[in-house]
Amino acid sequence: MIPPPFRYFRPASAAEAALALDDEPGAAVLGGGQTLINALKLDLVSPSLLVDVSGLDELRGVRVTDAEVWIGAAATYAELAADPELQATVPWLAATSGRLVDRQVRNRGTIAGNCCLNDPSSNFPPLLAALDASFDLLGVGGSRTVHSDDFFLGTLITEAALSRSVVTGIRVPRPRTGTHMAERAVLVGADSWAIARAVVRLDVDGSGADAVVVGARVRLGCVFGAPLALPAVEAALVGRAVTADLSSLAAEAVAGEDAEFMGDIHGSAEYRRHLATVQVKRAVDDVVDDILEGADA
Amino acid sequence: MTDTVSPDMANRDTGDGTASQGTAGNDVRARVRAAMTGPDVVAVTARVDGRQIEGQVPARRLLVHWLRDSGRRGPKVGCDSGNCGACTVQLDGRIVKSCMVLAVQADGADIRTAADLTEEDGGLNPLQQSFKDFHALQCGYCTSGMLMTAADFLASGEPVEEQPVRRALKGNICRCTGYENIVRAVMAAGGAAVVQPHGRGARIDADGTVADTRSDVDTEGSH
Amino acid sequence: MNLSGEFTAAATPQALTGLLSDAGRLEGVGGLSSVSVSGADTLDCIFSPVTSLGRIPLRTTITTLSAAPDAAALRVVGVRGHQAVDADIALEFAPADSGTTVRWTADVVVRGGAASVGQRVWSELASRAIGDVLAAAASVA
Amino acid sequence: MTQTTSDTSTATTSWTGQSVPRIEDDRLLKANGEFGDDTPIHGLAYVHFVRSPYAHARITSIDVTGCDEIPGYVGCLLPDEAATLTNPFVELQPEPWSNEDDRCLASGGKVRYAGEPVVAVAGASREAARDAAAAVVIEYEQLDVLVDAKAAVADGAPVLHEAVGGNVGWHGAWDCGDIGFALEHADHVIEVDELHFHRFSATPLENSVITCEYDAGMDVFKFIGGCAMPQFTIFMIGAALGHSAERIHVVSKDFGGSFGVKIGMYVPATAVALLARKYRRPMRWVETRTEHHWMGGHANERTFLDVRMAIQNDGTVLGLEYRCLDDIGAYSRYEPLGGVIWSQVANACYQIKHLKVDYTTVYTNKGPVHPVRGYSRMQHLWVVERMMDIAAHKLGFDPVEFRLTNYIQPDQYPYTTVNGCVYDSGDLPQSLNKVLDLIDYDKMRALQAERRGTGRRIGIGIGSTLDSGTNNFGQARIINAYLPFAGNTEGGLVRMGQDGSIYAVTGGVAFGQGHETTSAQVIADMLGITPGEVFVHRGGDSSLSAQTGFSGSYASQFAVTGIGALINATKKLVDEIKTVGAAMLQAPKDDLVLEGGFVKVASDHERALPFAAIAGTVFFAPGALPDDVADEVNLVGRAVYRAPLALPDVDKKYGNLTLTYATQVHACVVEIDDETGETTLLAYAMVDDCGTPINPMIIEGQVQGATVHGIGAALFENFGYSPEGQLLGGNFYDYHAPTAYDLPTLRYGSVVSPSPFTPIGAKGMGEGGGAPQHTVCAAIQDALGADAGMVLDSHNPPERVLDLVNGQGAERVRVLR
Repeated sequence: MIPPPFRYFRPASAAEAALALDDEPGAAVLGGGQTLINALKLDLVSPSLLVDVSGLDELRGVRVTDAEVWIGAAATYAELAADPELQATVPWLAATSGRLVDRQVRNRGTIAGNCCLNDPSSNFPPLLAALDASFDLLGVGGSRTVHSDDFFLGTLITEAALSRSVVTGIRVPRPRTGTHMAERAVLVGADSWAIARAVVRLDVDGSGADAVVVGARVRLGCVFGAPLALPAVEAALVGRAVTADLSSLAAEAVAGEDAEFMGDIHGSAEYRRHLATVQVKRAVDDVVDDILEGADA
Repeated sequence: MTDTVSPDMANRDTGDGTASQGTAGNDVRARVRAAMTGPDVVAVTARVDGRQIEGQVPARRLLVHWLRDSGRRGPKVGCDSGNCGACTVQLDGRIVKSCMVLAVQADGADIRTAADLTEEDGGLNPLQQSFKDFHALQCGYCTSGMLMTAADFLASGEPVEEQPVRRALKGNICRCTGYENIVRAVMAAGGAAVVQPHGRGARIDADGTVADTRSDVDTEGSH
Repeated sequence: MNLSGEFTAAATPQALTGLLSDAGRLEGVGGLSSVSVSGADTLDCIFSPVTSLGRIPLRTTITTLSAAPDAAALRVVGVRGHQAVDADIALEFAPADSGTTVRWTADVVVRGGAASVGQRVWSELASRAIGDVLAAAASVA
Repeated sequence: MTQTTSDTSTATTSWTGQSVPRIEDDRLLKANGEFGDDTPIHGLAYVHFVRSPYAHARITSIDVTGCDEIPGYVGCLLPDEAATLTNPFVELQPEPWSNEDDRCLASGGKVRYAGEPVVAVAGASREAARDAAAAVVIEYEQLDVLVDAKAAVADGAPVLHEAVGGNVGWHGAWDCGDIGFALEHADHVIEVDELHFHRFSATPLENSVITCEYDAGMDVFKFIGGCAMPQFTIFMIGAALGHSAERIHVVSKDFGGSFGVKIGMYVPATAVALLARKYRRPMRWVETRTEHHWMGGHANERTFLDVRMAIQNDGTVLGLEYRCLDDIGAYSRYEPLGGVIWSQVANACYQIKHLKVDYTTVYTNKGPVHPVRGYSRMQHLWVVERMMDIAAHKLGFDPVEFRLTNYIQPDQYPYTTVNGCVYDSGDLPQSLNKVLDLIDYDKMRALQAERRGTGRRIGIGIGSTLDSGTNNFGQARIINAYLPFAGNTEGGLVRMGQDGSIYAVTGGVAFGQGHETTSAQVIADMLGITPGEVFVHRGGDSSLSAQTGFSGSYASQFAVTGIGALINATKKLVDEIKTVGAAMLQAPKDDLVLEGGFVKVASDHERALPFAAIAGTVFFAPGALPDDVADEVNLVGRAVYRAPLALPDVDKKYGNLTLTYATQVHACVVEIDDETGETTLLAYAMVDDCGTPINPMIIEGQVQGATVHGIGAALFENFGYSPEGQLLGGNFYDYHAPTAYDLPTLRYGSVVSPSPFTPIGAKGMGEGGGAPQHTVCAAIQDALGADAGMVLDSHNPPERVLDLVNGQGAERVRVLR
């Protein structure tokens, strides 16, 4: 319960934070702290310096342009859940934000913190990966924007940590008309962490029964390498008419994916493999239902 | 996808896209060095339950411990992992788990703990009274955190119905009550109709005076 | 948990096994610090794998159980408070075009509080940490 | 509502039986309670234990030199030092099992479970203690690890306690009736190879906190912090330290839950005491959640083997037999008492005539078990309930009728069980009917039929259970004939202060059960005042002459023993008040009544004295009283309540082991997702019968709390271990304590069958007998049906339920006839 010793630095800007990370090799970024401080209390990690970016206004807020939605790295789940612009443009992100963990954690936990951690059971990485999101990184060498496929590098590791950069914001391309998404998870308890998670995004042309899948993004959480892309499933879906049997196609294609599952006290690897298929199938069903009911994203 | 440098980001951050240049950079590095090599003591000043409190703490001191060391018994520690919510306090108007906040992060903040919930005359506020009326506490260890969360929920304007209440309380673990009476107490405090405690009879106030309401004892319920 | 990996090093197998008694060279390996030779077959060091939550400094003892031109076996014990990690690592060296192909397998056990809270993540983390440090070490051989 | 049956003539109102809001609530609601880590102590140092990451290992070296570098380091205690300064803790089992060497730090140069404390380190601050502990270097030589009870008793298994000679910690056999004959001649026999009652605990929200001050001048250790069984704790610590019991002072204030678990706190408390004495500084250990899960005490994990039940064509269950291995983890502590405690409820709720049980206590490299809510009885009750349920399904009996047929019937009480226990009262059929109404049984059966084949199947479960209360400690002699225990008592003290105010204290140490309120209700009735006018001592204090050897809060007894002691003590005080009143009012003593804070002459209420006048005279004007009155009266009533329990026949393992038997019948409706195994509770109801209620609201609250503990255990909570002996439920991430959002509305009803054996007809209650485990398992089975998977484990997370949907366990259940 008592953290190991570390020092604390409160930068006045993201640039200062980047400098601090560069200056002190053992430094780690403190965002909302809703995982990091627990890891410290459990004596799992021992950074020499915490660089606290949680108070930086420049890392907050949601800004919408024609092309994309920019989300401040330190925007809290509660802020995102309540953000009308986010609800209007990327409703799935707002909805997920509103059911994350609990009331207190939503007031403090940040979207970039969730992503930078990249715990396989984290909510946002598969969702953002399915949305083709990119991450604005600021290091001493300058700022750059990294696509989610290049940002999430494995369990508890991201490009931000490797390059000793601060994430300043997340860019989500505005979903096109005809984008539909669904997320399915099996949770340890209600609003608790997941033991299986699948996110499915289908971009369709046409509507209702005439809809055809023109793009697909299928991502798994709770798996090695999460958020894990399932290209075979995506390939099985693209070009198909939107019909009720789409989910069976997807489920069959999951078997061809090279996914490695982890086991823990809440479920074995084999069980999680089974659940992944079920969750993909159900998420596809959700999307198909959504399309066939004519509801647009 | 190729990594791209974003002029937008660069402009917002440093004006020149690089953070390490110039005297400003040296100043930051000097401050980092100072943080690393100076004594591990940071000053914290916060308003706690309406009073200014000042302290000197090591960087790693958790807010919950700082508040407790400052004499506040409301926030409690029940887990190591941010699950139990016994340490819930209000930090600048928002409830947080004070075991997942560093004391130094609360510098300059306005904090309210459960000790601040009572009426000005020291009596129970309506939510506290409802907890008492509905037997929503047993050992009392989770109670301060529960009250902070319940108060936040009731102030939010969300519908006072069973499922929203249960969801709101999700971040607070109670190992005694099974939550049923807590849910009822919160709903009752929010004006919803709920089942009365089994055999509800009299009421005793803390000072020992008794409001005898035994006329409305629910004799149906007990057999 | 049983982990495995493979990488190619520029050095010869002899140079690679020679590292196990060369504290000076290992001191230059990312993730290793305070390296000292504490016995005929034993090295002590601080091994600090990096995660997005910060480094995990482990007080580590590396014992060489066997070292031959084509293979080596190491026993690694890392301790951090009431957490501990044990790894039995087997290395196989095969000549490659530009040096040596190193294949490793490791039987890793995480103990203490971390065994519970980290059960979902350790195998991937440990796999990466072992692969990275071996490759980094090989690069200084 | 049942009115008070208090036999005093002084009661003018009846607070007993009313749902009086709790007196203790105000301070807790205002954050003015004083829990373990709240007590301010000057000069306090903090203790941090260095714990073993290995489950079984020999300690080869300990180096504490690094601690000296840590600012604020105070000092440490090493295992060798603890071995020199303490005796091994007293063991309850006979030889050779008593040769176990259990001390406050790893004993005999070994560690036997992951998380076992090896070195105790003290620092001037929490941080200093933590940092110094981190600087300790311990080297280990690993030994083979046992995490399975069956493996532990196999030939060639590594041995945890060499001095014991094997991994069996105790063994006992019961053979009541003639199960062999019954199995041979019954119309039907069901056989199950193996059932498993899993490992979990009550995990109170406040972890253990122990503060110890050592007064060198008086040679007194004072312990502050929740202690559920104070005199037992003094007994264990006193014997370990070789210290006089009267120089060990145990104080509990507000107490954030125990549920039995904290009975084991004497182990770390001994280490804290040694540090306090060594460094002449008050020491506090604040247990972390992880530490609590490692060593705070697990419930008995039990594997039932070769279980057979004999049943007649008409549905009559004749009896059953089983062998079991009770996995107590690395140290016996309060065990092997579980080896006899289960037999308090030998019959469960049924009229069975034959029971054969072969019970073996087994050591493994897991955290030690401590008594946990439902202690040892819920395991036996669960296996009986599972077998009843499996039999009903397999033989095609209607689940409700089958239970009604076999229940002990209301007119059969007092009912003597196969092993001589006497069930005092109950009305199980009425309880069952009531609980079925609460879940809308017929409607739910219709829903079940409607959902069949949809992939979201419905199941309805019934669980019937007992909460035996007020132990006969004579049963310990069934474990070890030489133990000096018999019967049970509790103490109570009620006194009047100088101004006429009333104070009361008992040996019971409340951790949420509302003892202050229920005590005040009963005392108020006897003294003719209001409960709010009775100041009931918070927690417990061993210096207050209110404790007996069995004092404390465990084994569902306060409503009988604690209240009984207070009634007896209040009677004495009432008598003294009347003695003084008679002298002062010049009236016959038996013409006096106590009413509204006055002693009054019954025949002439104008002749009255306020309590303040009585007290003032006794305190300050004894010379104004007749000599014989002044010599006798001190306005302190101190009494014990003795439970009327005789020694059991140790050889035959026969006799009455507990005084009261509260019953609970639960019912629930589950929905199972056929593809994922996720199980959702759609409805849940409980009907309890704990005799005459003192405070129905508090009873309802206890039932609700026990219900959620059981639901948690049935669906979420699990202390699983890895093959290397690492606990995989070491925190609330991995050990999912249910939240409000995981649960359905709980519907409650009650039946009142007063106990004929207790002072006011009340029964101990609150443990709940594991009813939800029985109920949820039965509901899952009901959803699966008779020709599918069989629920043979008490823990049913989604993966297991999915396996059950796919037929798991079916092959382990056979209808032999």
